[in-house]
Amino acid sequence: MSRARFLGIACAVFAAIALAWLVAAAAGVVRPIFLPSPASVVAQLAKLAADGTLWTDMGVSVYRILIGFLLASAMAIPLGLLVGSYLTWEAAVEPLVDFVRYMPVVAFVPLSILWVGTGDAQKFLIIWIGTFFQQVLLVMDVVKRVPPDFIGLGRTLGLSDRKIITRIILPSAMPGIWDTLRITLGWAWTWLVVAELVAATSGLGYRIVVAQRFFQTNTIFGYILLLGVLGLVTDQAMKAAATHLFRYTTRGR
Amino acid sequence: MSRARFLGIACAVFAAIALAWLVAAAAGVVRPIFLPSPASVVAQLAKLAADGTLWTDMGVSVYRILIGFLLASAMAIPLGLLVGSYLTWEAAVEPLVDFVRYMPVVAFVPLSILWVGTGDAQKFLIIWIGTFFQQVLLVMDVVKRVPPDFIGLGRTLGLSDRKIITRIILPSAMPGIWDTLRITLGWAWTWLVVAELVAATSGLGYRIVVAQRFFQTNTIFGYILLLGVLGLVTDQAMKAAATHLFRYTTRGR
Amino acid sequence: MTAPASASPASPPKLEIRHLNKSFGTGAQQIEILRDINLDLAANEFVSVVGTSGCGKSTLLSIVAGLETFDDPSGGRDYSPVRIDGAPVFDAGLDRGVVFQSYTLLPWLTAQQNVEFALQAAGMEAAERRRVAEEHIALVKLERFANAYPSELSGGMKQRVAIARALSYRPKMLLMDEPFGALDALTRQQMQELLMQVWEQHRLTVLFVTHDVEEAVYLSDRIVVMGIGPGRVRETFRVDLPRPRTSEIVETEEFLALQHKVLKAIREAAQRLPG
Amino acid sequence: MTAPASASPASPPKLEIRHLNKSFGTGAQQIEILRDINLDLAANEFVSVVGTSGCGKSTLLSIVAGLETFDDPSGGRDYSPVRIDGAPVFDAGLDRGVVFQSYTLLPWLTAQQNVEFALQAAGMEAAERRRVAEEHIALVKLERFANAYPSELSGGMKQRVAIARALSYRPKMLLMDEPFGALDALTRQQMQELLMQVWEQHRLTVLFVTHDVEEAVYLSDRIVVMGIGPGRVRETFRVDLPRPRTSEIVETEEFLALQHKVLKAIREAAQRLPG
Amino acid sequence: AEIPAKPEAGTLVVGVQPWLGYGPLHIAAEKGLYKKAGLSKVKIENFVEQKDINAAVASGALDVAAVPTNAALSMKAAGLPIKIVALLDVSTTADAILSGPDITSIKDLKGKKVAYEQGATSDVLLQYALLANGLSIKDIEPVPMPAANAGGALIAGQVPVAVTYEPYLSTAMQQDSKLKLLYTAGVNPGLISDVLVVREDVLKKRPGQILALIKAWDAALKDYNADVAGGRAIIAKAVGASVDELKTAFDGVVFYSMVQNKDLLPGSFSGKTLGDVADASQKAGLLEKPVAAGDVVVVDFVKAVP
Ligand SMILES: Nc1ncnc2c1ncn2[C@@H]1O[C@H](COP(=O)(O)OP(=O)(O)OP(=O)(O)O)[C@@H](O)[C@H]1O
Ligand SMILES: Nc1ncnc2c1ncn2[C@@H]1O[C@H](COP(=O)(O)OP(=O)(O)OP(=O)(O)O)[C@@H](O)[C@H]1O
Ligand SMILES: [Mg+2]
Ligand SMILES: [Mg+2]
Repeated sequence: MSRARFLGIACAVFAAIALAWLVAAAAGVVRPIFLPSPASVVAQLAKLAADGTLWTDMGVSVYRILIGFLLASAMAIPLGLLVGSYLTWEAAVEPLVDFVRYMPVVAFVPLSILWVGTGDAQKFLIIWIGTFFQQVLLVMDVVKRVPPDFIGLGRTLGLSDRKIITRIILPSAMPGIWDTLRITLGWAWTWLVVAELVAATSGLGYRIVVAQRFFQTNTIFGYILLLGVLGLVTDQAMKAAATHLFRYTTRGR
Repeated sequence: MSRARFLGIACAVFAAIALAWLVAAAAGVVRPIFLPSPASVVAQLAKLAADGTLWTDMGVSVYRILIGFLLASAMAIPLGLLVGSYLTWEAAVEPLVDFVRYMPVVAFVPLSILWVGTGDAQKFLIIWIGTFFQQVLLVMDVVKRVPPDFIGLGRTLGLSDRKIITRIILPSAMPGIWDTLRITLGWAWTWLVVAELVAATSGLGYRIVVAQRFFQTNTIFGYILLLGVLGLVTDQAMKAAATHLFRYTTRGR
Repeated sequence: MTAPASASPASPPKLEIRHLNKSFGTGAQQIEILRDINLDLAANEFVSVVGTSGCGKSTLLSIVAGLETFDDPSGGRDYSPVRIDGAPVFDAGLDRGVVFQSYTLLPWLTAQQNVEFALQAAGMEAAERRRVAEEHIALVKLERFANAYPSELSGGMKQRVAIARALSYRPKMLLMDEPFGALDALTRQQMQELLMQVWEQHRLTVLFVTHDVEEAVYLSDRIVVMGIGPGRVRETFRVDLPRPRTSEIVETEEFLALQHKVLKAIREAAQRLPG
Repeated sequence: MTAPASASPASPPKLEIRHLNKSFGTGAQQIEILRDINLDLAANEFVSVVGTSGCGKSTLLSIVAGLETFDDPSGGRDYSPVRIDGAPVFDAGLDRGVVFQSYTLLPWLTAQQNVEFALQAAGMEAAERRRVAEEHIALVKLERFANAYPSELSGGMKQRVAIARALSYRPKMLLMDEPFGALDALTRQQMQELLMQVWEQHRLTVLFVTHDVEEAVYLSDRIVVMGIGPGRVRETFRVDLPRPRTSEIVETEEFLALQHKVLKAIREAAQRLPG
Repeated sequence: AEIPAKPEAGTLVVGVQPWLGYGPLHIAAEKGLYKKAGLSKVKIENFVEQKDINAAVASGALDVAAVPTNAALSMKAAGLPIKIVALLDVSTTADAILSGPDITSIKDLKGKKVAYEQGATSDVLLQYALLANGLSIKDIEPVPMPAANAGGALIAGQVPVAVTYEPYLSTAMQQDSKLKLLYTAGVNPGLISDVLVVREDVLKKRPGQILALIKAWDAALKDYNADVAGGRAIIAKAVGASVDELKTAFDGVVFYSMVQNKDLLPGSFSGKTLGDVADASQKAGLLEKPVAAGDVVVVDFVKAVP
């Protein structure tokens, strides 16, 4: 299928949904407080964009996500590599990670305030808690799928364990790790909203929560859609990067 | 590494953490309201178990998770198979799923009430929203990793597209799908807590939220640990099931 | 010095390949792999393709199998350079059994189940399936490993399971890509005999890729020598040795002469300048 | 009728295998694969292992390579049935170059980079690495494909890259599992010559698994025939043909006689009852 | 219209948050007072967040909800079809600004971090207190967070001031004896109060049920006054705490009987309190336009209680 056809289908689906929304709102089947009209949502977004709120919110949230997510990834990838490569590490870390990752992130909110206060560090922490443990497991699973033959090759070349990890396991697992990052980045956005429930005065999540309190349904919808679009863009960008970075996999028969 | 050694290391790690907790609590470095002593947590759990609260909460929560998660999985696996197998399906579904999965689950809570009321259905829905979209993507990624040679084999045997999906792609992707289920089950528990914020009168998440309100830190800790243990047990059970179900993969060299 | 590639046999061809071209990649990165391949196989003919490594034998076989696309300069929707019984080929199908160079066994099925899988696809009933699968597993001498998973088999054993599978459902046409590559001399000879036997009994048409010229001469009615840069049919040899052939034939004057001729042709085809 | 498997050569053995046993699985599912293998290789000796498919050749090679475990009834921690230069072997290492039956190329590196990868592991400098890699890529006739990824290479080409890699860093010992299995006759002959040349120049010790008896006779100082059920050394043949050997030798009386003897031994070893 | 004395058949669904002031609703359930009032089935649904109650009322999942007065006004302003039918309770010291020893007056808040829940009663109280002292929200550094977390942030020393309500006030003060109430809702009784809101269509179709509900409230209040200890135990259990934890909290809340309602609801509540709340809410940005008392208060029901 050509790139154009793919895009065409995707756009058609989005257009159909937008149309359904337009019709539903116009027909008044749902109260505007729950389903505002597209026009009012767009108007509200335009207003927030004009007075700068939108950009501040977006800037702040992107910053928080970025730091929290990068911290989590920077720790999860090496740990996942170790846990996936050595049984000793797996025994020490994997059950613990399993144990922690089932604990509800929401329950950590009060604790996070206690540990790191109410500043941005607390937001990083919540995003970190929400993604790090899942990432470790996902990276571990990817690493375990590295063909044993590749590792055998490294061993016959007398590579040290460290080199086997950095020069064979890591590159071999890289496409899978990239997928993991792409997928967990999506959740980071959800945790952002949880994090911004506390002690935030700006940010996309904060604005949504406040708008919910104040019945500003058009703001809620506008921001939720904005999040969707941001996500879609990052996702497609990461996918495009993957086909570029991991060219060698796609050329295969 | 032997099974016994693995277990030994894992247990040692848990024991070390428990010990650190014991010492920290005894030394009084942290206020008990933020870090209750192990004894008080155990006592509180015992109390809640004795008066039946614990069992009701657990029963209710497990029921909600089970239904919500099974619904999500039952829908995500077939859809993920289609999306991973056909480019047309991918074009129609994948960008939409990407779009939706970035939307914060927390923001859907009021909408979920509007759509399905305040009963258990609403809890199922929140859990569903939190897991379904992620599952579709994960299953899709797994399906795309099915070796093209296997599909080629199916084609040379003149299998219909449907049969190729059910008889070749599905079994080949099954170990990966099983991993996906195991990993997403972990998140379902987090969404449970979010879901039980609304109109619940029992459930582990509900109890944690109520306990937070009254700084009953020992209940919070007890329940969080309980969630961790429940998660650990399901995880290890699913792993054991996998080594049994997918024997053929482990026998390889 | 070259016999026409599409030496038309008496009966109408089972397989026709006409002006087949194939390249990989696009734009500046495009590499031409096959150029203007023309080849006919009569029904029940056994044709081997030989040629230096990388000349496009596997690619050719994949295209005939319907697993790989071909270049389509005409752009017509129902044009295919490959025809079977006169009908253009666009996709793979049960009419052509395939043994790949890299033996593709489904790892979640045992050896026996891998064969049964194909039989089921061919619409055979459960009891019958079992019987036929057992029979073919026995033909490739793997009775003791019927219930082993592919990961528990050696390279040669996997290849034999793939052979058993391809033979079991009796496709009218067999496409084999170095099927005996991983077999020791003894097993290879047994498998060759098995193939001959099935081929004669069931009047199969076989397109056979091999790098073993002795094997090619021993088995074939015709041998196609491919050259490189891009892959082209360079020469075709008719093998007029009497059938049934026994292992003694290998040492006859005639056999050795032909073998040398083919070898020489391969060498020459490989040494031509690309382009 | 059997020459002692561990015919002790004059010089102290480079490789010693003593009472090697190997089984897969545990408990009731346990299958014995290798039983009491004893084998010595002198320095610069070229020994081929032949035997019917599934007799345990690849397993034996993997154990010598240090990639597969062995059964250890003594339970001693520093006991190993395999010794190199007198030192027990527990793990793989740069001293043994390996070419696997299934050519293991790293898919994210080009052909050239795959060779350079090994050279880097051997501690060679960047510029030198590049030169040596290019040289070896040329030796296996893949100059034009130096920058192609494995997924863009044919089966035989991948195998040649693996050969180039194993030769490039001059391990003292080469372990090769059907390295020429996917090559056409011409390329195979070129590769054999290349191997001979490197072997003679660098005084390598080679343990070579093949299913081609002609190849075994042509290349080896000694041929070990393995039998099945479980895998055992059944017979050993010393190849006393003069060196350097040229392709004409293949047709000499002596050569053919030995080839027949080995083939017969394989056949007999394969037909013995299991156990 | 005539309000039937006998309630209509069917379940009445009441939404509440875990607030002490709604205690009598729980007592009525525990003691079977709804049955006595003729209501065959009353279902009390617990919510944690006001926004979820809004959604539930709008979607019809709730018939009735007990909510803070400011929330009732916001609901109305947002277009939810609801009416206030009774005044349930007033918070005196149960909503307060809590601080450490170094802050002695509201004026000291200037430039300080203040933790409070935006859009909730705490917001109203804070705005009111700041305005009354010549300050505005711009003079402080807001640290918005759910009321449940605000006390914790204060104890942990992350903020010097927190605005919150019971039971968080009591729990926080139990944990840290240096904390004190800087400013309480008692300065303007009614500012922080709770009302019973009913969906308009329920008012039309099932007025009898609403009447019975407030009768049951009255009966529960009598029961509470007769046995305060027993009543508090029921309430404590309903909000998920122990009586000990709530001891001081109960002292900060005043429950209103229907007799008091007959006087207050048409009188000072409609006349003054509602206006004050609307004012403070509007200043806090919780309310975009004022709501006229006549539009939202319905006094017929409290009047119909014998
Ligand atoms: N992981 C495993 N589990 C169980 N059995 C195994 C496993 N790996 C190999 N085997 C068995 O070990 C035996 C020897 O295998 P091996 O690959 O060494 O044979 P081989 O001599 O190299 O055969 P070939 O010439 O076909 O490559 C076979 O019978 C095979 O079934
Ligand atoms: N996906 C691909 N992208 C680019 N080039 C490819 C790709 N697949 C194959 N080629 C090239 O096509 C040519 C023919 O490959 P093919 O596998 O058909 O050769 P072959 O004749 O089967 O060789 P062998 O005997 O070694 O198996 C090779 O030069 C190879 O490099
Ligand atoms: Mg090929
Ligand atoms: Mg082998």
